[in-house]
Amino acid sequence: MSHFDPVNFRGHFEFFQQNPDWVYLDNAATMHKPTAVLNAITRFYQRNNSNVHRGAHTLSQNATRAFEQARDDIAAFINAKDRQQIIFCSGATAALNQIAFGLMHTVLQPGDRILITALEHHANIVPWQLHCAGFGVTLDIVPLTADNKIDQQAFTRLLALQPKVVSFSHISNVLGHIQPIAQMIQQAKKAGAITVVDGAQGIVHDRIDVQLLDVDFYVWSGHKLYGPTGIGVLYGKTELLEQLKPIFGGGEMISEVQFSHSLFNKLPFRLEAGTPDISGAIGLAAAINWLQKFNTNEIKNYKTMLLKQFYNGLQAIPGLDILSSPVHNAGIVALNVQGEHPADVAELLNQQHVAVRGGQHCAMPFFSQLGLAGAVRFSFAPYNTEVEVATSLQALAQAVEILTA
Amino acid sequence: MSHFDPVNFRGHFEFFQQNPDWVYLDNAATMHKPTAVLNAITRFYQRNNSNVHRGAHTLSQNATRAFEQARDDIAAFINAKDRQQIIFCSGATAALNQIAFGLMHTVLQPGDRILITALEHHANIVPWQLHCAGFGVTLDIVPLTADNKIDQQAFTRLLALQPKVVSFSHISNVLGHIQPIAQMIQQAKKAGAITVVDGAQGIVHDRIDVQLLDVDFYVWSGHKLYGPTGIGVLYGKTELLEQLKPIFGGGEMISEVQFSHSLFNKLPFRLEAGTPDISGAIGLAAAINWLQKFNTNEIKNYKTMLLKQFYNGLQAIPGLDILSSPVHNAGIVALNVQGEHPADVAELLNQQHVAVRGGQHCAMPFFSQLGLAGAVRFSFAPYNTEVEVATSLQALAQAVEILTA
Amino acid sequence: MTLDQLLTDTKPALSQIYSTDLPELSQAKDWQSKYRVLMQLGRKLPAIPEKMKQPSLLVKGCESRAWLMHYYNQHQDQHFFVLDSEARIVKGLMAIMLCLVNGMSNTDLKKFNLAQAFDKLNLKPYLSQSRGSGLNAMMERIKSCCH
Amino acid sequence: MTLDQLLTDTKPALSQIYSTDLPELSQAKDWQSKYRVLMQLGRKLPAIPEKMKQPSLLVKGCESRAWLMHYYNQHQDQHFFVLDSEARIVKGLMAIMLCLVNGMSNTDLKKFNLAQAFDKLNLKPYLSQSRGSGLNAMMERIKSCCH
Ligand SMILES: Cc1ncc(COP(=O)(O)O)c(C=O)c1O
Ligand SMILES: Cc1ncc(COP(=O)(O)O)c(C=O)c1O
Repeated sequence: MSHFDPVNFRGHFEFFQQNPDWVYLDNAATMHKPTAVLNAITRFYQRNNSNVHRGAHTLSQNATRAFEQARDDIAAFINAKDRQQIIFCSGATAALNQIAFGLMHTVLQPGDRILITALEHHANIVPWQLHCAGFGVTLDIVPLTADNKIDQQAFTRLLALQPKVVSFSHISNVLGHIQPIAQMIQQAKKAGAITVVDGAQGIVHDRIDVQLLDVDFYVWSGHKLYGPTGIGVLYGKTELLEQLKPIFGGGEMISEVQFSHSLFNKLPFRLEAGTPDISGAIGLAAAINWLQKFNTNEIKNYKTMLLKQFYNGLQAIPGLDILSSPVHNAGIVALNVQGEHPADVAELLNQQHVAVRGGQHCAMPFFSQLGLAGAVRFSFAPYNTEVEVATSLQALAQAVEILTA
Repeated sequence: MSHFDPVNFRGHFEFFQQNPDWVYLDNAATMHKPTAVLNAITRFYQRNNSNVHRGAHTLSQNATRAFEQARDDIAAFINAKDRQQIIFCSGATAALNQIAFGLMHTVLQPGDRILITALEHHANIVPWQLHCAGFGVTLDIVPLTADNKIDQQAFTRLLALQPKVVSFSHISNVLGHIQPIAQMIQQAKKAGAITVVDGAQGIVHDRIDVQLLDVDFYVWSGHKLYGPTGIGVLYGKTELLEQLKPIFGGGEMISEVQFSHSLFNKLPFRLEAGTPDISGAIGLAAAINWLQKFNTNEIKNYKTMLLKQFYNGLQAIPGLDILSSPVHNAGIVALNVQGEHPADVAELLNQQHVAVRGGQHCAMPFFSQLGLAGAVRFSFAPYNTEVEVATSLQALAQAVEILTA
Repeated sequence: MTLDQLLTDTKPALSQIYSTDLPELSQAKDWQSKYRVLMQLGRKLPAIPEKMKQPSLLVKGCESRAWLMHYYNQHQDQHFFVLDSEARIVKGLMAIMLCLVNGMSNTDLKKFNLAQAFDKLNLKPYLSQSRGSGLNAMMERIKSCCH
Repeated sequence: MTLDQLLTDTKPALSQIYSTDLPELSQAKDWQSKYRVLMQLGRKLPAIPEKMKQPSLLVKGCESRAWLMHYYNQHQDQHFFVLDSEARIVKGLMAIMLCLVNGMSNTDLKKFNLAQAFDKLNLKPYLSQSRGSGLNAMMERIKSCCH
């Protein structure tokens, strides 16, 4: 493993060569893909393309091997005990829906409670409403403290209501705050709850050890982790995966189909109906294998440095409301220009070719509580540079000037 | 549009250059991808990669434009009246599950009936069992005639039971038989049923005009139509799409999220929760745009010619049970060597580098009825050649010789 | 405040925008000046009072919230609109749009093509560059007022 | 027919396969001859009578159906198996597998590595080339008989 070299790292992304005049700080929405990923996808289609699992010929077996190798790689990446605990799905949203739907039909009963936090992405709110709330399950919400952290005292209090499921994000996609998930998982388990962690942002920031965390479910999307769109991972404890009612029925996920009834296949197949996104899984594994060539801590230190530079720069810009705390932050800064709509700020940055998002970032309930129209979100990745941070600060200063002129 | 030239057509597929000693006749499982598709995917990631819809910056708008252009291209391809009738999902299996789940929660009531046929793929059986049958909806099955065609008299008879939904495949993935869908749709509509067509094989064979067919839902998978894995299309009539309860909740599909409840967004977004498979949609549109450079009828004629050559060759091989009829056939031949297991036959073909499938092809109920362990399936595509047909016939003759020695 | 009053206040604002701001916009040299004009221009449109911003008036499809009110004068076959947006730049762009369609007959509004109109005025970049979706959503809503 | 009888019939078949067919297999020149040997070899294993093929004996994960019966001799710490498959080639491959593991002690069976064993006998191609999944499923099932 070589020393982390930001220039070398950035060189893996053709996107920046194609868009030299842009500063991309929308990494929490989706990340760019290194050449290794694009090559893996193309190579799969050119050499090994075939449908998987359904046996028969060597080409299909080669495709199956490549696909199942992707599962092994991902299992190793998060230290899953067993490869069958890695369920491929189309993304974090699909994974959370599978969990909500799957538990509702087996584990949850009308009258049960589910606990989430006030900082969740819609993907960790709406599935519970859609599949559970309508059937008599109550959704409790952990409120936030004044500095936009999850209120841990309230968390403890709400756990006393004995929720059957506790679901929260590892890292907030709005604020970048890293939640104390190890501790929260322990507490929730002690209260007897099934723990679900939305790792869409978390997996990008740090190495995850699902056995160490002892978490029941951990999910994420490939496209936010240098991988292709259309693929995601649902990790679960075997005994719980086996309790999920599949949300999709179809080929491969059943071992026997009769018109009167069908028998489900074993894991992981019972939760992977239909032809999976074979090239997506292979692309995601390629991303993970590529990423592991770099030292995680060095990457984190580099991102911390960029973040510090950005926060320092913000001090010099008047009239900002900064929502994100700089400590325990994974590299996301949400802010507002006082009295201005975030969409206007984002647009003025866009004019200067700084790509950020202004809005509610799929976290409407959070912003409703704060009474805010949203925020402008700067999200950093290890391929960003100090020069880009400086450019974005200048652009923000310019935007503020225009708005307040 | 140029005259269909098989050599030129095959030249678009790098796979064959990479695998010169293989004859790929497993096209009903998945198809190979022309260079145009692989280039479109790579180009998207290198130039336009960004998340879609969530507004903000120009890069995101470019990605959104490319993604929505894919929707337009697909709408035009099947002559959908309105672009919002094209819902992207992860494949035919996902689409059929969305329909079954979505109707069950709004249109279907316990006591209602659903009509499918005895020739369906598991993807058109299990979703109805999973989402409907358990809730008191009855699944009726149209039986087959002695020559493995859908029994149209029985169809008429079962329509008299007034099913709320009638769902059948356009083309059988086992036998290749083209169903008289225009007529079946008309009949089902007259009986007051919602019509669902599983077009996974149909869309590959012929141009579809959903308005002409007047079908309520038509679904397919991208990977069987020269496109990438992980993407599929759910076409529906607007008023029916609006009646589907979304199977996935999450970002973009809601217009307002509160902890107490959420409001769904309008079509197509309400049925597309989470980050869609952006590159998948773009890849599929590239496949369709590429395909339209060739004349559909010429392609069909060429495939018919290959099929005829194959059927003629089969005459010379002793001891075969041919399940597929050569008329109204889209280029799939299912057969057995008398007294032999299809897996053995497929394996001996595989030894000779002829890639076919032996088994039940996700149509267990069909084979149970016939009392067969399965069949060997040869499925042809326009990139196959006369030489390949000859090779596969020789290989089959050799397999028979070994088995019956 | 009533819809009537808002309509009355909007009219002169729109004609001023049309005669003064649009030319200024096309003469602006750098993007900074252009955006300053846009934002001023948004300010000229009277705001819809908070109390009148019924949920049903909300136009979906914009990252920022926007509202549209409509009045059709049957005798003279003319459509009139009042709109507002939380975001100043969006409101500026919507104001431009509004000065092109306000008072149109049903037939004209039906066949109005926003992209073409912006193109003619050399404003196309504003449409395609950004906020496309919000503006388009507003345009769709305006068109849905036709019969 | 009882399991006992089947076990009794299987034993000599397996030793014959081991001593006669395996060498023949490795000497076969072309794939045709190899597959002829494989299929013959499958025939040598006694079939499980239809009546005894309980659903619980079915091994999932093969395109063709296969069945496994198991007997553990506690006193001598030995695992014994009887198996059958609809497909002749698969049955042949499974017969080879069986002659390697039949009669193994619990400890030996636990640590048995099919891929390595096939590799030693120059049979690896049969494992990786084809039917991998079916064979592996059978091996998994066999291993699950360990305690
Ligand atoms: C007729 C038919 N329906 C449905 C499917 C399921 O398609 P997918 O596995 O891509 O979801 C297939 C393909 O296997 C098919 O042939
Ligand atoms: C914290 C969090 N959860 C869930 C999601 C949903 O991911 P996807 O849209 O890829 O399904 C996102 C991304 O938008 C996210 O940031």
